[in-house]
Amino acid sequence: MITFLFFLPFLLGFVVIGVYGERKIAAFIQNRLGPMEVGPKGILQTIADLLKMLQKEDILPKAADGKLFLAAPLVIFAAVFAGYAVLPLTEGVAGAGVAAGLFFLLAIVSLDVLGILMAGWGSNNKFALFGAMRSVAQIISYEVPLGLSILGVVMISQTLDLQEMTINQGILTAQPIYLFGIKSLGLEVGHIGGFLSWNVVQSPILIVSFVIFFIAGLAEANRTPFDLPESESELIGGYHTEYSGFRWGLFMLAEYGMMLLISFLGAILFFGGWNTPLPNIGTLALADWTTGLWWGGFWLIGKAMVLIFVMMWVRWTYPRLRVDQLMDLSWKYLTPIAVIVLFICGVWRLWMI
Amino acid sequence: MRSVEALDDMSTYARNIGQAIKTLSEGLKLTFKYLLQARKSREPIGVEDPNYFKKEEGTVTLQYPYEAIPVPDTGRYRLHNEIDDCIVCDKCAKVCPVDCIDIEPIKSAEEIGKTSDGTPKRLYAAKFDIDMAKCCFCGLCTTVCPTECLTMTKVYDFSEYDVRDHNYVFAEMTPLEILTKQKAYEEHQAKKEAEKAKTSSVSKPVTRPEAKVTETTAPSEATPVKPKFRPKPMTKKPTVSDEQQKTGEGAEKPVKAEETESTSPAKPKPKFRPKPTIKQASTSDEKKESNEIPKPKPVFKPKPMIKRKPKDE
Amino acid sequence: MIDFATYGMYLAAMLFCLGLAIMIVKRNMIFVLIGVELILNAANLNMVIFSRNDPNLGGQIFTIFSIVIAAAEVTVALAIALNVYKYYKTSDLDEVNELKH
Amino acid sequence: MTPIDVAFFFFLIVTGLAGIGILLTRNVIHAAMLLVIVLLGVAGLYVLFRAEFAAVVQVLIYAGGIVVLIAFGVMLTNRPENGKLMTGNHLVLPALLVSSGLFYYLVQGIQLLDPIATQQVAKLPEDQVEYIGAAFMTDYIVAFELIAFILLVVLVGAAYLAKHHSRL
Repeated sequence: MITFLFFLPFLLGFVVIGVYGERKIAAFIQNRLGPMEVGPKGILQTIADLLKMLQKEDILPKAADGKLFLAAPLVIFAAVFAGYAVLPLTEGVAGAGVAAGLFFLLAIVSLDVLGILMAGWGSNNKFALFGAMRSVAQIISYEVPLGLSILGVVMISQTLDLQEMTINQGILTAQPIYLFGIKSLGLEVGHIGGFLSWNVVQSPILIVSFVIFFIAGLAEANRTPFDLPESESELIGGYHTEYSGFRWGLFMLAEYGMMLLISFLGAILFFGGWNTPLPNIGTLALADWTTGLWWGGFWLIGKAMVLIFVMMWVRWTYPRLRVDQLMDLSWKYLTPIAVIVLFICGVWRLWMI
Repeated sequence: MRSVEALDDMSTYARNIGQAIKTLSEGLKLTFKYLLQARKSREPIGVEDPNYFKKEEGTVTLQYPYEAIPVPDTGRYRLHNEIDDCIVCDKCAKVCPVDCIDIEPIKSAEEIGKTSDGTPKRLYAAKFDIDMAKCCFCGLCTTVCPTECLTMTKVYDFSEYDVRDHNYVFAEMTPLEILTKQKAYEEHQAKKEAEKAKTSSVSKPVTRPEAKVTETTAPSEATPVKPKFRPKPMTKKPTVSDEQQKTGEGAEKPVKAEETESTSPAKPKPKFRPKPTIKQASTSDEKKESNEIPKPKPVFKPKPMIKRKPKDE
Repeated sequence: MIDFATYGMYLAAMLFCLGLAIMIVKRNMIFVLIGVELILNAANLNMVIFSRNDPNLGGQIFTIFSIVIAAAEVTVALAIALNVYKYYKTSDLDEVNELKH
Repeated sequence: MTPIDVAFFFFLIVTGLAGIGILLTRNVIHAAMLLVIVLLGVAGLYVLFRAEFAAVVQVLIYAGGIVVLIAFGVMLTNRPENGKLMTGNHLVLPALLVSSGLFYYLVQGIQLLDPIATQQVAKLPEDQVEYIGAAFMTDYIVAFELIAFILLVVLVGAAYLAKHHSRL
């Protein structure tokens, strides 16, 4: 409940800032200035856009399947937002304490495929339908490497509960943490904490896992270079071609919500969640000082924002993939590598730790 | 054999992955470089500046309305007509390849004034419109202008909300003035006719040219086709343009010229830039010619003149 | 204390009968598939209800097995439906009555 | 009524209504979407019957996977008539007779059960996920491996069936 009360306003605020940040980053990468007119340095641009969007008419195309068309944005947003229910926000503050939290997250997020399908079909528009079909094929395909890469983390940390997983990556853990996860080195870093106890450092093979996770996450969130469901140049906007006003805004909200969710999840699974990156060095107990209720939230959101920045950076760097390249990447490259990494993770868990 | 192929496939597979990682990271590095360069920004320096082409990094956009690259002094953008210097010769309208200049002259009985370079004015400009929406900025009109009253100015930003606002009106006569001028000329003609009728027995060489003149008044200087072609409201006032204000004020000369009957729109007198009076002699010569030529062949009157003039220059 | 289990079993019975009715009534292949899913769900619901009384969670485990099998079954059924449609150009089961190839 | 009771009856009613909706609708896509509601409702009931793991599996595989497959199947195997996918009904009376008769006997059967026995809740394992995982690898290893094998066969078989063939 706490996370619900926190995440809904946070998500709305994030979308406002995120859109502004995205436009600014895009502009800077392209040697432009970006929005500059509304407010100092254009800070209020997104709010102005939002106000404009809310005033727009909610158009229902005549040939559309009314029920599906109207329900689709809500389904998508609800599916994405439900994923936030299990995220641990900070020390002692977590959403629903489901034992299978991570599993639940994957399951509930996969529901937004249905919303997309409803939107595409309900619009009764070939572009929308194409976009929806592409999007569904893409999301289902990338769920495989995503799940496999997460499974590696689950194997290493031996739990599906995200809060427990986070605790095991910091100084609050009860388990011994060895440097690079190699027991034979004999270096116990559990009390040092900081970045040394993060999952990517605990078992360095997870870096590969993280890359796969990140790529698959981009595809799940329909972000460039995997934004071919809504590719403006060919499909006019894909499954949200026919939407306007607030419902279109819900699509945007869901997209940014998905981005944020993937970023949070990446931070929690691989980069220690709300744990501080600063280690205890002798008497300089940085990790102890920077661990706490408020620090936790700060670190988690900070890490998520860094990942969001990387997503935007990637978006303005790479061109969009073609459909066959997209499928090749998922099935021929990411999935086999994810399987191999999963196997190595199992071996690592058995013999090293 | 097959195993070799499989090995080959595997090596291409691995090479693909390696290449992907390499190229992707290179792309990210490149864009990150640009992201960092965004701290620098281009300054609004003009093309004369020696550093103009040296600025290669940082944001290239300027916040236009607030900062702008200075226009070179030789910039030729919006047309401006100094109506007080205009002798309404119609050359510009004839030479214009896109027909963006629309002139409607009214003849006057006598010389109505002089331009700043001394050329006598014999025509009132009832209408002198330049449609900048059509203008192709070729500059031909400015080269043919005998009194150099038509120039291209440095003003380059003249966007409007309505395309009709691109029609710049330079003539400054009120409809009433136009009517009175027309009437005055008709009366003058009528008087002449009357005189002619009185002295009908007088030798022909005298009457001939005058009869010609009466005929030519109606299709005065080949313009009558145009007003039909483009019926623009003549009283249209373009929004805020300094040119317009100038021309609006410049009602001085016509007023002087028409002391006899004008209703004198007593407006504040503007100060005129002294016009270069370089080609005074040649233009006045041509002016005389133009007055003489109508006698043999009035309909095509200005044509030979236009052709000749560029050659003169 | 409301008797959850009995209500749940009523619902399971209802889903089962609905699934059966859908399978009989509808002519579309996909509809029949949906009916099958409903029947499977009814069975799963019953298993989960009774698994509450089983400390070994046998019901739950078999529910999971059954769900996975259902996924496999739907996949194959859809592949067949796709082929039938390709051959007969219809998804109406009543029109698919020739065994000839 | 505790909040749990409210949730229980909410799921119960929503599931039942959506199920009836599937029977009544003639639009295949609507039926697929109503099926999602049924499946989510059943998943909610699983949670209330303390089977969280089964609920998550239900959402992941059924709602996220099977229904999408079905929707894809609908789009690939049906020709829309004036924009809607409609399908006819037949044998309405026999179907109603059979199913309502069956329902009657099932309800009779359920009423025969000892209500107290069904309410007794056994002490379930603390960490169900861990317990189920261990059970898969010990007691149910044969079934588990069989499932894995079946999935593989199905994967290959479905891909083969759906491939473009001039003849099967």
